[in-house]
Amino acid sequence: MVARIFYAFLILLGGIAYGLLLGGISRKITARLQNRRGPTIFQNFIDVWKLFRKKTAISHGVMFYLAPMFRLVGGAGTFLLVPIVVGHPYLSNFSFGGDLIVIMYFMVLGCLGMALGAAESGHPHSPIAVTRGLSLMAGYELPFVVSVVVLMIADKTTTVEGIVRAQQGGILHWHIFTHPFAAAAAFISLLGMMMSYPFQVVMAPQEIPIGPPTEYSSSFLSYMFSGRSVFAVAKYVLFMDLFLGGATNLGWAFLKTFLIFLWPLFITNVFPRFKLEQAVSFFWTWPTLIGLIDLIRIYIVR
Amino acid sequence: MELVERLKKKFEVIGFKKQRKDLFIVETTKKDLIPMLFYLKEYEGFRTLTLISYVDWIEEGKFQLSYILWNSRTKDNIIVEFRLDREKPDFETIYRMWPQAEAYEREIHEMFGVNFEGNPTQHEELILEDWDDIPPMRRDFDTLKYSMERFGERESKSGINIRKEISEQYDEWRRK
Amino acid sequence: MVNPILIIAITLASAFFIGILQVYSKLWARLFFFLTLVFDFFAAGANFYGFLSGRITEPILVKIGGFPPPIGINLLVGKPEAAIGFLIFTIALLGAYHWERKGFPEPQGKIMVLFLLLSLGAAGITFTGDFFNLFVFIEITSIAAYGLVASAKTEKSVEAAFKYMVVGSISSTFILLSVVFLYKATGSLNMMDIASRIRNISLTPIYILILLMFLAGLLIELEVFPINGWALDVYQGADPVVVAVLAGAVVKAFYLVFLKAGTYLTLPSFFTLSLIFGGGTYLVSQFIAWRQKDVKRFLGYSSVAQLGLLILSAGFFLNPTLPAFSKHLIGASIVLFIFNHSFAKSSLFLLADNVKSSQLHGWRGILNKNPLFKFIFSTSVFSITGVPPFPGFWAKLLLIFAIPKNCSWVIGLILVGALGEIVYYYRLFREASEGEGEKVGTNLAAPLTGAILLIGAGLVAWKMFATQMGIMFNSTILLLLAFSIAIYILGFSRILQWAGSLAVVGYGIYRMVPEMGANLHGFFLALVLVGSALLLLATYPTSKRTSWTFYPAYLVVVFSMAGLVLARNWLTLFVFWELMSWASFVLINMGSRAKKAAWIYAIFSAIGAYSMLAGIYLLPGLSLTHLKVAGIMVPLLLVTGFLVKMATAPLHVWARDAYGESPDEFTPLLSGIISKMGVFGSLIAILYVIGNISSGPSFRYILGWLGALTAFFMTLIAVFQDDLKRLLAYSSVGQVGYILIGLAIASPLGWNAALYHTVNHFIFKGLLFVAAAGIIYRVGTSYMPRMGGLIRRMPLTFLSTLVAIIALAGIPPISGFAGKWLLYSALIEKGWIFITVVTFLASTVAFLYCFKILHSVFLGQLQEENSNVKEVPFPLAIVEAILFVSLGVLGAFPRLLLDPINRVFAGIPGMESPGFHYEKTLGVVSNLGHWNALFLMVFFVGSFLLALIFFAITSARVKKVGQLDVGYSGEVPKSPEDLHFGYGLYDHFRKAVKWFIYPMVTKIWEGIYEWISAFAEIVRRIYTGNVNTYAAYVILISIIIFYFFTGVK
Amino acid sequence: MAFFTASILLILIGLYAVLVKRNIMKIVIGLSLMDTGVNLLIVSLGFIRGRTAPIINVKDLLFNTSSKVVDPLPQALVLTAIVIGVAVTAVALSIVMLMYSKKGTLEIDEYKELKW
Amino acid sequence: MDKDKYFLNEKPGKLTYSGVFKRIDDWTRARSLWVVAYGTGCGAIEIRPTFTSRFDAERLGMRMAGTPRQADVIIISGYLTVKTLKRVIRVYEQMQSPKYVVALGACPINGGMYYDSYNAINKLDLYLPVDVWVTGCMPRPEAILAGFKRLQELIDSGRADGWKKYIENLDWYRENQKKIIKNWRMPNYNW
Repeated sequence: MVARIFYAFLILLGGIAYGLLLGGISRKITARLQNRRGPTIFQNFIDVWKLFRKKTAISHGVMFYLAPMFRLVGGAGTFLLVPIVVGHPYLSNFSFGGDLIVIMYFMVLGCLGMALGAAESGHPHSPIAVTRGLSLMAGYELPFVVSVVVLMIADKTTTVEGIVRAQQGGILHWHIFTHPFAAAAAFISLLGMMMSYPFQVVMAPQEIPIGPPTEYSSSFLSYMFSGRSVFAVAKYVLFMDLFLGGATNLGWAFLKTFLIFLWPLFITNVFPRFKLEQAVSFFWTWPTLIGLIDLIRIYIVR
Repeated sequence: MELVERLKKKFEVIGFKKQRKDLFIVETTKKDLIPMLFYLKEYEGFRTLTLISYVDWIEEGKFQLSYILWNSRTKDNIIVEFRLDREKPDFETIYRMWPQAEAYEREIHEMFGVNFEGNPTQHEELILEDWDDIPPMRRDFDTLKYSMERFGERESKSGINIRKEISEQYDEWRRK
Repeated sequence: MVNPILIIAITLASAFFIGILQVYSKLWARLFFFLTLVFDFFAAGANFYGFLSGRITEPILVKIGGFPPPIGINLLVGKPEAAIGFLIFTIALLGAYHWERKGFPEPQGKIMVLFLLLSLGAAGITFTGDFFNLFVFIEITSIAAYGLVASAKTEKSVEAAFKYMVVGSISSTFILLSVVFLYKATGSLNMMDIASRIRNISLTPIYILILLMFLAGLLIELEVFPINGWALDVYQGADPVVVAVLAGAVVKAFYLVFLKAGTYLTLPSFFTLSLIFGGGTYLVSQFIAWRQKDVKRFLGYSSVAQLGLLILSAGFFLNPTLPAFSKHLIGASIVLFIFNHSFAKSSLFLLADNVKSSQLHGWRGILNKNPLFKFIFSTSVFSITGVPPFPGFWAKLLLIFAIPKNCSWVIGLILVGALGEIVYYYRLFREASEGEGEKVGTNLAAPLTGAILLIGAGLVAWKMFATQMGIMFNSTILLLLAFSIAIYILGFSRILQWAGSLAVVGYGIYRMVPEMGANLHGFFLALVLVGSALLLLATYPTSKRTSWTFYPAYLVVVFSMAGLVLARNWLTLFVFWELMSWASFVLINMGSRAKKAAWIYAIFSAIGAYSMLAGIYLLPGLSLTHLKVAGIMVPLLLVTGFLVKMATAPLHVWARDAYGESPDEFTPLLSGIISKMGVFGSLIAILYVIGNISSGPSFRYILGWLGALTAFFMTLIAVFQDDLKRLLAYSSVGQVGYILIGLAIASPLGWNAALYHTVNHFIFKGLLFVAAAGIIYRVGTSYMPRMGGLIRRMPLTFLSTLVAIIALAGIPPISGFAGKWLLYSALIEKGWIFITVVTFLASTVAFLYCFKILHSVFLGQLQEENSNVKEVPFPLAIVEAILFVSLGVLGAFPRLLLDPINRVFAGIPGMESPGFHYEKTLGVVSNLGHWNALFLMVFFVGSFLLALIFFAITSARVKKVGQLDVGYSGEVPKSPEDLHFGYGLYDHFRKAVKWFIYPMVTKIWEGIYEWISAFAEIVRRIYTGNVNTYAAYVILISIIIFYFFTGVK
Repeated sequence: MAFFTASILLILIGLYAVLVKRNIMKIVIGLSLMDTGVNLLIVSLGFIRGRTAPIINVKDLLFNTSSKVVDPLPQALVLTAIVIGVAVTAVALSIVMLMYSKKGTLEIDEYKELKW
Repeated sequence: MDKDKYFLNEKPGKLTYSGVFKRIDDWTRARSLWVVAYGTGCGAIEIRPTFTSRFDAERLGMRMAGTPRQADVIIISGYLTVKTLKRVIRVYEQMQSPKYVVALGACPINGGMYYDSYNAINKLDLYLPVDVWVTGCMPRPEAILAGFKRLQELIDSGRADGWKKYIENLDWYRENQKKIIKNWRMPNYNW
């Protein structure tokens, strides 16, 4: 057990590092797309270190103080509940802790904690952004749930391991090919989850400059940064497990998550922004309808 | 020409000038100004107050207030102006006639010190915060002197290390 | 035994004597008047007591002039006659006493004479055994009544008297004609004689016409629709005392004649006639009263309706095909109805006499200023509308269960009518308890007597009939209920009442421990008692605003719930259900702005209760076992009843205001436990009834959809509430939707989920409402945008609310997730995938309002006005602490609750295996997935602490800054209001979902209400007030009767 | 039969007045007429052609008088009924007086304060 | 309004600047400059091209921060009136240390073309500790970038210590500030 915890800790550090690196890569790619040089791909490490080592910080209260921890633990917990390599003694992480339902609810914990901390700061932008974020979540959750239910029903299991096992035996067994519509719905909702650009209403730089963490500074912010990075990685890994057949070793895992990471990145750089109500309406119509195709198919075939 | 005739019939018109085809300047007295504005608004169709402008005739000891009106139908402008005693610049507000006048009057009050009787907000700060001198746009206000006294002056000696200078000042202040 | 002729003779003589005496001394005349009435009262009472005690066994036969019955006039007094006679003189005495207190109307002497004549006439009508004599007494009564009605000498009373006279004359003409023709046909006037002769006569149409004429005359006097315009005018126009005697006593005498006519004159169409006219009158009158603005006329409508019901029961009572037991029940029901209506209605009319204005708005708020008035009024209204344990309830119950199954549509009619009654009576209740009224007169002795008699009669009826109906009461529960009422005595000190209530509940728990076993009943009993004890602790009376009756009513609710879950019999369940509903109505009505809410609650409670009653009536047996029923009707009716309490869409309309406006101390119970009674009911309905019908699975699927839609829409609407309690109300309704889904799945996993969520929902929603009560008490408002930043003042409340919210949202380490996990597992296992999607979405939307509660109340800027609030009162804080600790413990160790639930279901066939098992590493393992609660808790807490410690050690100096030290574009904020974002939190989201939150269901219900009242308004216009019209109706209806029922075609 | 028809006719006339007439006095008269008609009907019911009035001396009791007189009971009844009718009419008239003193009119349409 | 109730009324303590990670800290601070977006004068328009594709300040690791709490650098972009100065002081004090001030143009140095204006200040360093001056009227983005490069050098070598000076000499700065801001109407120190 101790070894397992130790490895989990290492994997978590790796996940954070990978998340920060991906953030740097995305900044670099964005810069190149905009015909700039952009920062180095390690820029996020520099930022996190700088923030972490700032000399002063301010706090607005207990919840404000604890929120970054919530954020980090929420992200890390989600990351550790999703198996990276199914069946591997360490790389399957703590996936015995719960199935997909657990993961889906655990994902909210970090957001909720951060929302509370941000709200306690008393800055009006924070609750505006949080309410937007929660509304957006209500939006993208519908297509995601539709596709997840499709997988659960199709594979007759609610565990991530079970879903990964059901996809073994060749690339055409991946759910992205067996249930293309559900996968499409899920990948569109991934755009909302990653807050990539058409759905970037939370940190909308034009109105509420950086959204919820308006009052956060210094080391608090570095915690949040790390939490957000690992949370993003957790989502990529989850999508890999659900739709791309999981991974048999770390190499595949890096490759597949990197591919998934590219999808919202390319969307985000070429789109303008929806208003919130447009975003929610969009999620509740098009991707949901696409996902429903597979849902109805499952319902009939079953 | 008809307009000025009509005005002359009703009010005291000191001076009249047709600046452009569509721009008239009428000078009147303090007493007749508001009735004239009212008349222009209600009967001549100058329904829009474009601006309230201001000139400081320090030599004459007078302020001049100009009300610029616009007739949206005929596209005519009219400037109604009058002179005010510089020593006792008290006048009345017209914001009940044109609500937008409130802000103009507030600015004139701040910059020139004219007191518009009845304007509810003229004592609130518009641009200047905590101004304690005579109103800065009056011509007898010496802005350079004020700036020197207040903000100091940096001797432009090229090659001087500014940082050093500042630290010298720290020391000087500490010694005090 | 007192000779009945003495009553009549002495009254008559005294009437003459008073006529002379009053010329000389009013005082003596009055004394004499009362002496006579008291004598009559005791004489009639002695007879009645004789019959009751069995000392008199045979009917008393009085031969007048010594002639034997067929030849001479005789009086025949049996048990019913004695009862009605006693009733008449009781009411008369009460009325006269009321007059005496209030000041006798002028001219005193004449009115006394008329009053004596009226009562003696009514007694004569009751006692006589001779048809012509009957006619004479009717005329005496009528003439006295005309005079008395006119005696108020107002324009209205005179007008009413005239109308009464014209119609009354037509009626007596009918009666006289038919009596004479009857004599012509049979050669006798004696009732018994005619009854025996009539059997030998062939029923020719002419003969039937004669009988019908008699019946028509009686029906006019019995005020059936639509020939009752005169009666309503009299009720509205005359002196209330006269009206009380007319409605309470005289009409009952006529009703007795009606019964006799049905018995003696063998009329083939009697049943049909009484059904049509009784039922029609009942139904129509209950609805046309809806928009009546004049209280006295409104009471008149109610009287007419009650008479209609009596006529209807008479039809069944005299139906020879009825089994003996049913006949017995109907007889009892008629007695109870008569008693109930006489006293309740007389009380109400006499109460109305104390109020200056007879208009509805004149009654506004008078209950709040006059406690005794309120007591009498509520008792009477409860009794008339059939609230247990008052006689009206038992009467209705007996009647319904006596009606044979082939006439079940009559049940529908009765229940629909009763619903209409609820609507307008509680509208009066609402009007009378809203706002601050004025003081009313204090002549309340007579109505008070009536009210006390009603309560007594109710208890007697309970004792007499409950066991006959198969209703079984747990004696402990009865004892506890008695204690609950007794708590009222401690009302001089609220704290004492609170402590006493706690003691009573504690005693209840102590006594009930053996019942709390591992079965369904025991499980819910434990939930009810322990939960109520906790919530009761939180009702700690912090101020005087708690009403004197709060604790008695609270305890009645608690113990009726205990009785409900212990019931092994549908009818017992129903009785306690009603008790619970109406006691909670009383509690809701205590909220200062809850009057409308209470009204709507009453209506919906009635809808639920009546539909449940109809369902129980249609069940083949009453015991709580598997029952075979055919068709969908029974389960539908039963489940509707339970769904109302669960506030499932589309029956949720009452919930928002009832939860939002009821007293803050009561709302936790309403949401936490009372709504769970609906869960209990639905569970047993699904278990015992729906499981056995052929369309059960599809029925359950529909229930599942109902639950899912409720969860989704209520959650969505909750997001946009700005009132704390209303938000929690919608949330509560939505959460109960999840439970309904679990119940509907009816797999072991589903039911485990449902029961788990039931307990859990009690914990977190009880906690939230308790916290809300504390916050509202401290802050003084429930409007959330005016709060904010309270975390700085109420850390404990914040912490417990936070934990409760996490449980509500179902986020893992806290216990709320268990219910969610079980539910989704059950849904996916069952394959109800669309419901799964909707449910998932609903729970996601729930995050929105979860954040809203936390943010608007606790986070953000602390407002200037709230800067001095304190933590919630100590008892509330204790309750909060207990509840949130239990949430945390259950979060780590869900087996603490899952194991008992498994044992509950272990005894049910098909449910033995819970559908999941436990493993060491995987935790709870179902067929589909797994979830390790303890690991998640340890993992979360551990890593959280680790991160926190690391942060605290390494991070830079953290400065706790002031409230307004925020980056605000370089500005210095002027006040907290500038920065707090509390109003319109989700306006952007509202734009996205505006199609979903249109209050369609509310609009539909309102539309139904409006349409019915509008239609009733049109029907009401037939009472034009023109006496010609009234006479024409009489003639028309008579002709219709003659045409259709004589058999001539 | 003539009595019978006439009495029915009287009742119907009375009824007509009650149903149609707008004047209160006429309605009261109609009621009176109905009353009279009913009384007449009762008497006519007891009447048997060819018999005498049922006024019986003591000596008549010796003979079989019951076959010689008309049915006495309806006549007894009608006496009561007449008395009652008079009483009703008296009360009616006093009510009408009251009504007139209140509103000063006998038009029935004026007395529609109580309705609906 | 009750200031003590709503604002932290406390002077900041002195900050030491040492530790085992000092070298790494300076290195990262130099390469991760977040700029609070506060345009005070005509220079505000020069910031945009500096940060967008043409001149791309992001390659130096700089980016805009939406709130002073997260920013490292405040750019005084041009003339500063008394009224604006008040806000700038609050923004500066709300930034978390270490923090740097970059002044653009002639106006902050000696008033520039507004040398005789009745409300534009002449010497910014009396009121805020300026780390880097970029002269010109206005300096072009190239110049601004050069200024930032200079700032990076200063930070990297540990010489950009205006934030320490400010706290050490807070009383002196405050006196100067209060000399021209007649009615302070702010907390004693803006947290």
